[in-house]
Amino acid sequence: MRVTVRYFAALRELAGRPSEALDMPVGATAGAVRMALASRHPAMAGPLSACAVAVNQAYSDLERTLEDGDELAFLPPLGGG
Amino acid sequence: MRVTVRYFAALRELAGRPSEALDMPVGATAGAVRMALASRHPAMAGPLSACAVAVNQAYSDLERTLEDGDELAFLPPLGGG
Amino acid sequence: MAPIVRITREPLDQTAMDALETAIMHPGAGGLVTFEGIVRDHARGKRVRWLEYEAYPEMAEREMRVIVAEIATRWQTDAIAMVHRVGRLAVGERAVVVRVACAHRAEAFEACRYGIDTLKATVPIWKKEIYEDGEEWVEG
Amino acid sequence: MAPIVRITREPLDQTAMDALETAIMHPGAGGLVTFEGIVRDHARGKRVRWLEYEAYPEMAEREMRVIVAEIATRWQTDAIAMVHRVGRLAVGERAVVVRVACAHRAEAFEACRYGIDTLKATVPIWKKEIYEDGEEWVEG
Repeated sequence: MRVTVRYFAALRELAGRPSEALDMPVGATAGAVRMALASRHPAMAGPLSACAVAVNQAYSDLERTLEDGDELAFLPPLGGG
Repeated sequence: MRVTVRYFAALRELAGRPSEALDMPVGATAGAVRMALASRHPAMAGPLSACAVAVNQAYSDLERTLEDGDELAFLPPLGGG
Repeated sequence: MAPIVRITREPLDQTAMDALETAIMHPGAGGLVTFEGIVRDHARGKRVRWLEYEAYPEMAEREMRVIVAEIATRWQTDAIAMVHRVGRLAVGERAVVVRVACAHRAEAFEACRYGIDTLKATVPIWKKEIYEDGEEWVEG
Repeated sequence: MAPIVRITREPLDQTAMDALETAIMHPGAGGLVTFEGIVRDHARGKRVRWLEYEAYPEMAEREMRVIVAEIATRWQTDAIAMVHRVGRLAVGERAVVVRVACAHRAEAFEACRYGIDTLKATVPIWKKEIYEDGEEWVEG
């Protein structure tokens, strides 16, 4: 299955792009995506561990089982306001 | 000695004027002025008992000894804001 | 930049509000909290036609300066505007504005809240509500 | 009258502020509390040249709507505007505005404070500070 990861702030700068698509095995969790990203972009491994997880534009967690077409984001510490 | 009493809100309407001058004995207190007003304007007696006291545009109390030329006001319950 | 303290008969319209903000803002201010008290169409279960506010103007401005000085001491800011209108006010008009700018938002909220709460408790201003069938000087 | 929730690149100037107020005010509103977050000239002991705010826009507006719904439930008002700017912001510009009108002032203060505090904690927006000698994504 295919999921989309969107990047923001420091992660977007590390990735050098606003989003990327990943092929993941059926039943993969958000945590598995995080591991895949950390191995694909080693500089992201540290920042990713400080990120909250969003799936389909709502807060979720690393145990969340994904479905084909899901949109993920790892959210660095917020700075709004 | 002579003091000036300024009236506001319901007291001003009861007095029918914004201020009046009173001749008081030397050493009179703000409480003595209040009694003098209550006897001069009987309809004010009740409202006056619910009023705070100001002397020379600052909060004071009924025990305050007055001086010639002082400005008094009896302040009905406030309604600002 | 000095704090603004004022009893006024002039409407507190957008132009007046903008001028207050311009007057108190400074480059170190990160949080600006504003309270605006607006004339409501109902009070005590009655329909309000208009309000009349009356002040003891010299003492009112003096008490407002006491509040501003207390805010300056407790929250370390001079960026304060406190303006109360008097005269006849229509429903929807601003009766009172308290604006406080601080470096951070927590202080600005606390200082603004302290400002309006204390104004209501200590500043000699009175309010008469004019209803369809009468009128009354009201507390609060 | 619906609450206003918006992520925008447009400046939050006086005209925009006036429009927000007009949009949320209603004749039963007696107290209007506004928080304005302004870009400061210093942060972390450094001189700030400008800021860049970035949002996850769809999720940010969604989380803002969650906050507005919570305010509507707890403080019984729909008269809420919550707007956050993104893009490049100069010192002195408004980054965020939260306005809440209620019948009485206590609720308006509490609801506005809850709004900005929760926005900072849950709405996915990031801030980069650009200094004379570098730049940094900063928390808070």
